[in-house]
Formats: sequence, C-alpha cells, structure tokens
Amino acid sequence: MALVELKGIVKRFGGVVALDGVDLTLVPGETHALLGENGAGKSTLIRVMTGAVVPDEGSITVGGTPCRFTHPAQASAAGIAAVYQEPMIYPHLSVLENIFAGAEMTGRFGIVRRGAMAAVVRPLLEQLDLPASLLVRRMSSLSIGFQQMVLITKALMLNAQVIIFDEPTSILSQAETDRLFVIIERLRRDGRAIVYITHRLDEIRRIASRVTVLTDGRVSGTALTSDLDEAKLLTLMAGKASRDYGKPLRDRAAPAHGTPALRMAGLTRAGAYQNVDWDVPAGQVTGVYGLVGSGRSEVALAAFGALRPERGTIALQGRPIAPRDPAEAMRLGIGYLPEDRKLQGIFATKPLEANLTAGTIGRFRARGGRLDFAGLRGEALRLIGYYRIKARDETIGIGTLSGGNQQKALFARWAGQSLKVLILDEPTRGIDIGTKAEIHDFIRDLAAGGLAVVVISSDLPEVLAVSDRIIVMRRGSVVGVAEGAAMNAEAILASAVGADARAA
Amino acid sequence: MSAAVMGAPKVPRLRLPQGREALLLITLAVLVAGIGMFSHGAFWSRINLDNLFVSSAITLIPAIGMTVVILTGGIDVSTGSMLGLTAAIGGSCFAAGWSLAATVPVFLLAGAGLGLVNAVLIIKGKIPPVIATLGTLSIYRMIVFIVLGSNWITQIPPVLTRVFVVDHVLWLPVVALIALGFVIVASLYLRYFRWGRHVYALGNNEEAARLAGIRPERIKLAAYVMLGLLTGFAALLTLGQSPMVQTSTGSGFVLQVIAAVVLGGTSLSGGRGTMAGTLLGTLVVQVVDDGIVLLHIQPFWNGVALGVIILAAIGLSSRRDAGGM
Amino acid sequence: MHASGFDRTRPLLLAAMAVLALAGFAIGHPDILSGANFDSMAVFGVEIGMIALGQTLVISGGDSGIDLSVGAIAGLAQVVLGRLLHADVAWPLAVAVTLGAGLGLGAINALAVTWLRIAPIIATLATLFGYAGLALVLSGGTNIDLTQQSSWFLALGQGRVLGLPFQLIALYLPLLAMFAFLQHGTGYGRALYLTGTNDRAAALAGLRVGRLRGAAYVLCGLTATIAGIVGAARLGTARPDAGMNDNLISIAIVVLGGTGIFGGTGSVVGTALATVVIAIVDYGLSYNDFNPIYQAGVIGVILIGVILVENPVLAWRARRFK
Amino acid sequence: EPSIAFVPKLVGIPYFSAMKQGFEQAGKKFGAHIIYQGPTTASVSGQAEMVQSLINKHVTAVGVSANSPTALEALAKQAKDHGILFYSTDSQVDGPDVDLRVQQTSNKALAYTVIDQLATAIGGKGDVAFVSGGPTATNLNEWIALMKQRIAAKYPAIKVVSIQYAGEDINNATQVTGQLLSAYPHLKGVVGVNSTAVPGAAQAVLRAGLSGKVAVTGITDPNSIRPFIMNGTVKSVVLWNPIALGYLTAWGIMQELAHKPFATENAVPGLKGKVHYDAATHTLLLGKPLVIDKANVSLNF
Ligand SMILES: Nc1ncnc2c1ncn2[C@@H]1O[C@H](COP(=O)(O)OP(=O)(O)OP(=O)(O)O)[C@@H](O)[C@H]1O
Ligand SMILES: Nc1ncnc2c1ncn2[C@@H]1O[C@H](COP(=O)(O)OP(=O)(O)OP(=O)(O)O)[C@@H](O)[C@H]1O
Ligand SMILES: [Mg+2]
Ligand SMILES: [Mg+2]
Repeated sequence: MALVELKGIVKRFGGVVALDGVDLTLVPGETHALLGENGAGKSTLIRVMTGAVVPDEGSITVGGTPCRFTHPAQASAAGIAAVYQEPMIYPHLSVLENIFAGAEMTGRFGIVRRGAMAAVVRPLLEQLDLPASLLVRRMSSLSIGFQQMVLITKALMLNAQVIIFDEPTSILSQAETDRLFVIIERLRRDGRAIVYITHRLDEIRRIASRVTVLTDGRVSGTALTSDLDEAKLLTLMAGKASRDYGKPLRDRAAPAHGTPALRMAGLTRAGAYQNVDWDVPAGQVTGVYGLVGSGRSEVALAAFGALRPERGTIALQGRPIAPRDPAEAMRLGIGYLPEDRKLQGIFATKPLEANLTAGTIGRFRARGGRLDFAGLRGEALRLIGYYRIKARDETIGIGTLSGGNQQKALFARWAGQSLKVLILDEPTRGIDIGTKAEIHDFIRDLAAGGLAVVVISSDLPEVLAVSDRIIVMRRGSVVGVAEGAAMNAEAILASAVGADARAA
Repeated sequence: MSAAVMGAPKVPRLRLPQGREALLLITLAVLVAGIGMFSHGAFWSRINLDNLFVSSAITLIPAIGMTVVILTGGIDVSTGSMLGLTAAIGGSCFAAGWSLAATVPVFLLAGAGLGLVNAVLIIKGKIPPVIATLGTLSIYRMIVFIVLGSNWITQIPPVLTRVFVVDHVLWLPVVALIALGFVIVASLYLRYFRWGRHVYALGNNEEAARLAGIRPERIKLAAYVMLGLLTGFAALLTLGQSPMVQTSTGSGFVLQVIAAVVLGGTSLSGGRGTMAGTLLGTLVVQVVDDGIVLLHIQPFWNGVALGVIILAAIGLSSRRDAGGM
Repeated sequence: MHASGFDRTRPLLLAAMAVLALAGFAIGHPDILSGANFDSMAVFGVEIGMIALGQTLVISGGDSGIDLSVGAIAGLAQVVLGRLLHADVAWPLAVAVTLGAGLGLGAINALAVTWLRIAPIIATLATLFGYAGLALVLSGGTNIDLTQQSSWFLALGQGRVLGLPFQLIALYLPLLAMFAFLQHGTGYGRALYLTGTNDRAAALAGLRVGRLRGAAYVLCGLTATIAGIVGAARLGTARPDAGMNDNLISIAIVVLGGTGIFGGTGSVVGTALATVVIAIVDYGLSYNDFNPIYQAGVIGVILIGVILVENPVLAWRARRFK
Repeated sequence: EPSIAFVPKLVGIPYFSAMKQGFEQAGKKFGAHIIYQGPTTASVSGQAEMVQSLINKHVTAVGVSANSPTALEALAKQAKDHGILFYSTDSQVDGPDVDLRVQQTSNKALAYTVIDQLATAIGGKGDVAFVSGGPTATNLNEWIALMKQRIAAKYPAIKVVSIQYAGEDINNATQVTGQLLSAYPHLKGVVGVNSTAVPGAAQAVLRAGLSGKVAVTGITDPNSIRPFIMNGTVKSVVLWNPIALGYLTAWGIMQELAHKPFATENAVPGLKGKVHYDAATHTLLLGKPLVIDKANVSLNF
C-alpha cells in the first residue's frame, strides 16, 4: 500500500523545466533513494512533497487521499518531514530552539517547556553521538557539519511518517554517516517511508532498497538496489558510462623536498585547535581528513587570514606571514574555498558571472578605471564551459541553480585564479558522481601545474583518491600524516575516530 | 572582521542575549555615577528622577512593540506620526467634551487601527516595511494637519497628568510602573511562550519558519497592531506629560524609539535582541540627554556631547561585543 | 540580470509617473510647463538629489547601512564655509577646505561604522547630533550672511550655464554620471554590490568589506557637503540648520528609486528618476495652490503606490517568461 | 483683484493661522485674493521654494515671515525684477529689495515688557532660566539678547543661569524645564521665549509641585497658556495681536499697490489706534506689546 504517491508532477521555473512529469511511489518500511545528476530535479521534487514549492501540474496523494500542498504546514500535518539540501537554520537561536522551532512542546498557558524538550531530544543526541551540551549553543556558532547534524536530529524528532533527506551526508564523515544509518534503519523497520538523496553510491547500496533515477526532470528508471550495479546506475543517470570512480587517478607525485609552499607550525586557538602543524608542498594535493568539528576548517581560515590564531607561525614559501584578512592572504597567493556554500560562498541574488569573478574583479580593468565587461563575460563563459556548469547563461542568478552547480561555480571561482596555495574545503559537496571525478581531475591538474593544493573533505574515498599525502585531525589536533602506502582507509579512519572516541 | 561573521564557533553560550546587556548596564552605571557626582546631587532629586522615569516610560512603551516588530525582521518608521495622529484624534474627543472613560478607548483603537493599516500594506500589499511605513509616516502626518486644522488642542483633562505622571506608586510615577510592567510581561512572553519563540524564529529565517509550519503573516500582523496599540497608549501618556496636541506632536519620536531598541542590542536584520536590552537602551539615551542639562553643559555643546558620549560608550562596547578579530 | 540586481520596471514606472504628474499639474495650470518652472524644479531638486546619490551607495552597501547625518553634514559644511568666507579666505580656497572637511565628516561615519562597528543607524544618529551641535557652536546659532560674497561664489547656486542652472549642469549631472559609472562601471561598484549582498562571502572572496563600505560613507559625506555649499550659494546664507529635513527625504528618494534597504541592489539612476518625481510633485503641488500639508502625504502615497503597481507588473513579467 | 501671497515660517501652528485670519479679513474688506502657503517645518529652503513658485506664478505681491533674514534677498530681487511687490512681516528680510516691512511691536519693547513681568513675579531678584525654541531662530535670539540687556541694566539681582532650546515642541519644553528645575534647585523663574516653551515650562513647574514658587512667563498666545493662567501657575505672558498683524500687513500692501504713500502716523480702517511708519526701513509698526493675564486671557488666538 503506497503511503505517498506522486503522479505526473511538472514544475517550471521561468523557462527551466525542473520536473517534467515525475511519478514516484513511497511505501512504508522502505528506504527509497533518489539519484540524478546535478540539476536533475531531485531537490525540487522534495520541495514539492513538503509544500515548499507548488507544482504546476500533477497530483499528490497521501495515504490514499489527494492533497494539494500550498503551505508547508499542510505537508507537515500530513506527516512529511525533510532535511533540505541547504541547511535551514535559525542562526541566532540555540540548538534546542532550532530543533523544536514550530513544534515546541508547551505546557499550561502555552509556556514553552524547555526541560521537557531537552529530555525528549537527549536520547536521540546520544545515538548520534552528539554531546548534550550542544543544545544550549547558538546555532551560528556551530560549523556547518554540526549544523547538519542538528537538522538531521530535528527531522528525526518530528516523528513523521515520511522523512526525506536531501544529501544529508555531503559534509559528514564516515563515522557520522554510520550513526545516521543506524537510526534510519530503525525508522524504516518502524514502518516509515524514507527518501534519501545522495551522490555517494556506496551509501545507496548500504541503506536503500529501491532507487529512482532522475534525468533532466524525468524519471529515467526505478529499480531495486540489488538489481543495479554502478555502471548501470551511471548509464541511467547520464546516459553514458562514466569512469571507474575510487581508483587512484594518476601516479602519485614523488615525495616533495625542500621548503613546503605553506607551512603552519604550532598553530593554536583555544577551544578550536592546538599545536597544529601542516606542511603543504607545492605541486601536490594534501588531503585533510577528520570528523565533523575536528578543526580542519578553522586551521584553514587561519591560513587565509579570516580567523587569527592565538599562537603559532604560518610561513609561505619559507617567509613568515600573518595575513590580517582574506584580501591580504589572497595578495600573498593563498586561496580558500569555503565549506558553507550559502553563507560563505555564493551571492545568491547576483548573476552567475559576478559570482564566478568575485575574487578577480581587480584583474579586469579596462581603460579609465572601467571594468572590462567583455573580459568578465569571457572569463565567466570560459569557466562555465570548462567546469561544465549547467546554467541557462552567465546572467542567471546563481541562487536558482541546483546545489551541485552552485558548488561547481564556487570551485571555478577559485580554480580560475593564479595562486600559490589553494585550500579547498569540501570542494565536491553536493556534486554528482560523474562530475566529481572531473573535479578530482581538475584538482590534480592544478597540483600538476605547481600549485600547492589542500583538500579538506569528509568523504574518505575522495581524500584517498585525490591526495598525495593525508593529514588526519581529531579534536583540533593533527593525529597522523599518511603518505604513499600508509594511505589506507582503515588506518586513516581509525586515527580520525580515535580508539578512545569509540569507547566513549 | 568578527568571528561571528566568519561563522566560526565560539565558546558555548547559554542564551540569546550576548554581553550587550551587561555592557549597557555598566555604561548606565558609569553614566549615573558620573552624572550623580558632578551634578552635585541634582541627579538624585525627586524632580529629576520623576522627569527621567516619565520620559523613559513614554519612549519605552512603544519601544516594546518596536522591539517585536524589529525582531520579526521588519521596522515601523511611522510610529511618531502615529503618535501624533492618535493624539490628535483622542485630543479632538477631549476637545469635544468627551469623558476620560470614553476617550481612552479611542486612543487605543486609533493606535491599533493605524498599526493595522501598516500591517495590511506590508503583509497583503507585499510592500517592504520601510517603504510602507515611510509612506504612512507622511500620510498620517498629513492627516494630523487635517484633523487639527492648524489649531493646537489645549483642552486636555488635567487628571491625565495627575494619574499618570504626578501620582506615585511604590516610589515610581504611575507611567513608569506601567512601562516596567509591560517590559516584564513582554519579556516573559517572548522568552517562555510559543508565540514569542516564533517571533524569533521568523526573524532568524522566514523561509525556514514557513517550512516549519509557522505562519509569518499572523505574527507580523500581531506585531504591527500591537505596536500601534502601544503607540496609542503612549499618545495618551504624552498628553499627561504635556497637555497639548500640536501638529508636530511625535515628530522625531520614532528615531528615539528605534535608537533605544537598536542600542539595546536588537539587530535591524531581525531575530536577535531582548526586552531587557531595550529597557537599558532607553535608559542610557535618556540619562545621557538628562545629564547634559544637569552638568550645566553650554547648550550649543549639547549635541556634540550627546554624539561623543554615544560614540564612545557604544563604540567601545560594540567593539568588545564583536570580540575583536 | 545585472550585477546591480536592478530591474528596469522601477525606472520605467518612475518615468511614467513623472510624465503623468506633469500632465496632471498642467491640467490645473498649463503654464507650469514653462522654462522658468522647470528651472525652479531643477534648482530645488538638485541639492537633495546629490545627497540621495551618496545615500544610495551607503544603503546599497548592506549591513543596514544608512546615513542619518547627511543633513547635519550639509549644515555644518555651510557653517564652515561661512566662517571661512567671513574670515576673508578666498572663496575657491574656502570651498576646497569645506570639501575636505566634508570628506573628514564622512570618514568619521565610516570609522564609526566599520572600525567601531556601531550599527549605522546609531552611529550616524550620534554624528548627526555631533555635527549639528558643532554647527551651532561654530555659528553661534546665527544665520551667516553670504549675500555680499563674490558673485563667482554665489554663481555656484545662482549661476546659469547654457541657459540652465549652473548646479544642475556643472555639478549634479556630472556627479550623477560619476556615481553611475562608479556603481555600474567599476570594480568598486561591483564589489560594493557583492558586499551588500553577502558580506561574509565577500570577505572570503577577498574583498575588503570595511574599506568598500567605508568609502561609501565618505562619498556620502562628500555629496552632502557639495549640497550644503550649493545651498549656501543659492540662498546667500549659511545656516547650521540648513539640512534639517534632508535625512528622511533622501532616504525616501533612495527607496523610491528602487534601492533595497537590505543592501546589494539599486542604482543611482533610479535615485535620480525618483528625485525628478519628487521634485515635480513637490513643486507642482505648491504651484497648483495645494496646501503644503498635502505634499508630504502625496509623497507617502507615491511610495506605497509604486510598489502596489510594481508587484503585479513583476508577477506578470515572471509569468510571461514561462 | 490683486493676489497677495503670504508664506509663513511654517504652517500648522495657531499663531500663523491667526495672522492668516487677519490677512483674509483685510482681503475681504479691501478686495484682494489671499494665498497662504508655507512649509510644514521652519525650513529656509522650503520657504524659498514656495516664494519661487509664487513668483513664477506672477502673483501681485509675495511676502514672508522669514526663517532667515538673508536667504530670501535674491528672491526679493527677482520679485522686483518681475514687478512683484515683496514684503516681510513678523520676521523680517534684510536688503534693499524689500518694499514693505511690517513689525508687530518693537523687539525692544517686547523683551523689556517680558522681563518687567518676570521681575514683578519674582520680586526683582533670583536665578532664572530661559527656554527658547530653535537655537537658530533669528527673532527669538534677538529677544533673548534684549532681555539679557534689560536684566543687566535694570535688575542686577536677577541672574540668568541657563538658556535651553526645546524647539517648537511642548514636550521637549516640559522635559527641559524639568531638567532645569533639578539642575538649579534655587531657580526662581523661567522665561519661555516661544509659544510652546511657556506652556511647557508651566507644565513642568506644575508637575514638580512648584506652582507659585517658580514663576513662569514669556511670549505666547492666550489659547496655549489659558489653562495655566486659570490654574494660577502663570500670572501673565506677553504677546501682540497676530490677527491685527496680518490685517495690517494686508492693508499696507494694498496701500503700496495703490501707490498711496504712508504718513508717519497712519489711521488704518478696522484697527484701533495709529500705526507708525518708518520711511528709512519701509517699516510699519503695529503697536505696543500686549500683556495677557487673567483679565484678558479669553482672547481667542
Ligand atoms: N527557484 C528556482 N528558480 C529557477 N530555477 C530553479 C529554481 N530552483 C531550481 N531551479 C532549477 O531547477 C532545476 C532542478 O534543480 P534541483 O535543485 O531540483 O536539482 P537537483 O537534482 O537537486 O541538483 P543537485 O544535485 O545539484 O542538488 C535546475 O535546473 C535549477 O536551476
Ligand atoms: N562535540 C562538539 N560539540 C560542539 N562543537 C564542537 C564539538 N567538537 C568540536 N566542536 C566545534 O567545532 C569546531 C571545529 O569546527 P571546524 O569547522 O573547524 O571543523 P571541521 O573539521 O572543518 O568540521 P566540519 O566538517 O564541521 O566543518 C571547534 O571550534 C569546536 O568548537
Ligand atoms: Mg539538490
Ligand atoms: Mg569544516
């Protein structure tokens, strides 16, 4: 018996047809994976189901009764909850309030019962291995990884019949993903219907029993996971076979000699990281792996001049530097692709072209102090073409692009600049499998061109695939550096998680 | 660049209010101590304290409503004109010989009605709050001119002054007590009641709030109407403070209210701020203003002193608040 | 979409409104379409128009950007200028010094907002008090008579070029062109738009957010100063309270012109058109013997009316693209 | 029928409405169309804009109660060039191009009368404070200077401890006076220099329970001060009759338009007493200041 049934859903945005007659059936007790290239329409489909977007055509039935959601409140009343691709947070509210916003537990006179809410959510936090102290923290003080964990908690809290996850793990590491899966599995056995979107194929095989593939807003196939192999999936998605993913891409660079391009030594900032040493050689890709909150991003922000460390030294090609702000770091030749696309990356209401060239405006100067508009446009078109960003044209607002395409644009913004050191924080967040491999190629190319590249990622296979060396961090400290043969998944995961952490 | 700007984690904090209240409290204490000392006790005289409390209360009452409006991510710049118009309407009733009991509801209804007009323009007309209320700011003022016909209303019953301003309960003028009561109620409401939490949620992220099933329109409607209601009440109190309605009554008032709210730490982009901050912000503004006369500063230097004190006091605390880098 | 996020609906509406308003007034009084009247509208629109140019930059820089001190700057600039002229400083030098002072006043705002990190509304309210107070102190609260000054100086506000007001041809239009170029043609403009849209992202893209915004306040101080100087020359009088009504009107003009108060959008071109509308309505109403108390009200109606007309137009255009 | 335009400092206040009333009475009587237009705040530029539009409309006569003595000189000249009569009344415009000035009463007589009233009320000695309107209002500042002059010359035991500015707003005046009362505990009297300052000061004194202990007087109209004279907080204030001032102005303009020269003393139909004319400054003088107390507070303006 179907719990939710979508029939012939069509959604157009201006000239773009995001969904073009999609049918989808969700049954209780099943985890249904949605797959598709960036911009295929997955997120839009989700938003139709939660009432965030009103479809132009098509019907939705929930439990046999036809529904027309025009307001999200109706969908949540019908028992549908979602974790959206872009974190939907209340930055100035506490984590507890974020979790219960709109669904507060109230006592007499409508007084909000904080204690009761905390009591309800605590066991769930435990299962997700999150500390209870998290509840009183301000949401904006958390790194995006933690924010994502909080939003997952929130969706689980709602006790909905249908729970939808739009790329929940794109910035979570193996350990967090494992914990999430245990809970999803339990919910499934409970008789809920789960929708799960991801670009990590291994995850699909682990939890989903059925897969629906979307291509350009149409369903190109639905099948049981057990009937599918990777090649078939890729063919369904893109209509073409893609390269084997996960194998080393290229020969590793020889271990570097001499001064590293970027060297950080003894870097400390209380409460964030202690005594961190990073050596980043030119011409190589240095991977940085760790669990959510291990302090990787903060160290990177220190090198980029965005957050001053309290102690320690930073040297660029042997010369000590202390950049006061990102602008200075960039002048010195350091770049940083931030992890939080929405807050730190894109200019949502601005055209793709302005987003792509935001870091290089100064280079496009024509006579009389004029911006060289033709140059900017040319550069934007080059980047769009080179990095295969799916967009109508360069003047479209970046906010209307799909998550993966926004990410590609940000990657292009940084990859297009001439720098000495480029730090990429979760560079492939939300990028589909086919394209991910391409991005990896681009990263390797950058390194081959002499750039010192750092790839911070929560995706272990990715780190293994692109890196020449891997730095492993845990709780603000470097706990290991692996090179060559030492770079194997088990060892790195073990040191990232830490023997003690498992026990705790 | 602030740490918050970079989205970097900071030390755990228990609740919303940042160090802002504490800093304002210190600022206030320093100002009071300084003025108390250098005014040779004049600051502590009954007359001065009453004066201070009454004018603070009249700013504070609409500031409570303004805080809620700004928390939802909106703003109302028409409050001063609204105060003028309710005073003109209510004052006309007094002039026509209406009794106090019959006129008080007129003030409240007129205020709420004008607030409702703003709310409808903003919610139904989908006009950005600043633009809508800049518009009604001019329109309401025009109506004041029409209602008054360039006569000032002086037939205000003296009982208003006696009841609200002269009489004391618990050492405080009645207005001050009322204002304090409102602050406490509003503060508890915002903090502990579902609706209050939704105000914050809405101001933090309207889209998310909508997705969470909160109905932004209802909250906004309530916020603007309530601000109108409180403004209507403040208009009544204004007439207790000085028994005359002029065509200019209330002009310049809104800036004072918004300044108190923003000074109190409420962010103009919404979702952050507290009633306690608004209370302290109001007091700081009023004390500075008061001190300038009490300290016998040459009148032409008033403005300079006011500007410098605000920049110094707020500037230093803002820098601290932002936590350096 | 332009980097400014500026949509052509608003300028078209404003232009239509200007034409309609003129036509309406001409029904009552056909001779309003005379040269002398256009002249007067230009003369009275130019000063507030200049201030609105600077205000546009400040508001579009985001972070609740606003400059409430523009009126006080205009008044203080007049007083400084008046004092200098009365101290027998040659007028070109006096004007130059005043312009320098204006930059300084703008810079104080910039520092208060970007370095002290005071919310702009509070910071500029404080400087509003401060500057207005200084103007009183420097002038002793009195009217400074400049009617006897060099006619070259007075020509800044009363002179004519090609039969048109000097300040329109030689000051406002060049300033408008400069600001439009700055906003739409230079890297600075582009960077300020990005900063206004998302300052975190801008900082992490390597833009110097503080400097970009600070420069907007400095430029705003400059335009207010120029407006103050022109006003002093036009009236032959320097007064500490000269700009007392300018703050609110300049903000109203900017938002009417289509600049969003949350930053990152808008254009001085819209601001200029809004200035034209306001100048026509203002002058036309008094020319048609409307009681001046209706002027403010009509401007309020225009503010609201523009959006009420624009919303359906925008919705229709969005639908048409399907 | 000639059209006479009057641009007051600002509209929406009873004082200028009363003047307008006088203008209209005279207009009816002598056959003139009266145009009354002014800015809503006492703005110099706003006033100039109105005058300009009236000149462009070619009214017969245009004049102001000036917000600035010098800012309208250029417009006066322009009016003259267009053959339009330019006058100032109540608050004057400087320069050679003003055809007619009408003065309510001599500034000196006004200021001296106020101080004499004050001195009587406080027994000739003690601390007093002034509460004025806008700090830049030319005539208010002139009166303050003359009042100080009178105190220095005649009442050496009176000391002016502070001058505060409260704008044209009664609430500000109340608040500022309250602050003065605490800042100067020995204060004996408060002089309100404009029409909102006097009732504001009276209210503050009343509220502080100092009625009878702190004297309040100044320059204001009977309508505004009536409640305070009735309840005894204020004994007397000083003014002139603004209706008569408007009336006289319009009469004077009509005389000018008819090219009838003024004598040194003129009888004006509809006004009691003779009106003095000073040929050197083209100024008509309405008369002596009027002391308003319980006896005549029922006057309606
Ligand atoms: N608000 C919008 N306005 C205009 N176009 C939109 C909007 N939202 C989505 N689109 C377009 O709809 C299409 C589908 O986008 P959607 O976000 O659903 O893709 P997706 O499958 O989730 O991709 P990704 O894997 O990158 O997240 C894209 O072409 C996108 O540009
Ligand atoms: N258990 C925890 N609960 C809450 N916050 C934590 C916890 N552990 C670490 N943090 C915070 O996480 C911050 C590190 O975040 P940072 O963004 O630098 O890490 P990251 O390794 O990049 O992780 P992420 O994948 O979340 O971005 C620290 O400043 C710390 O305050
Ligand atoms: Mg998506
Ligand atoms: Mg990170």
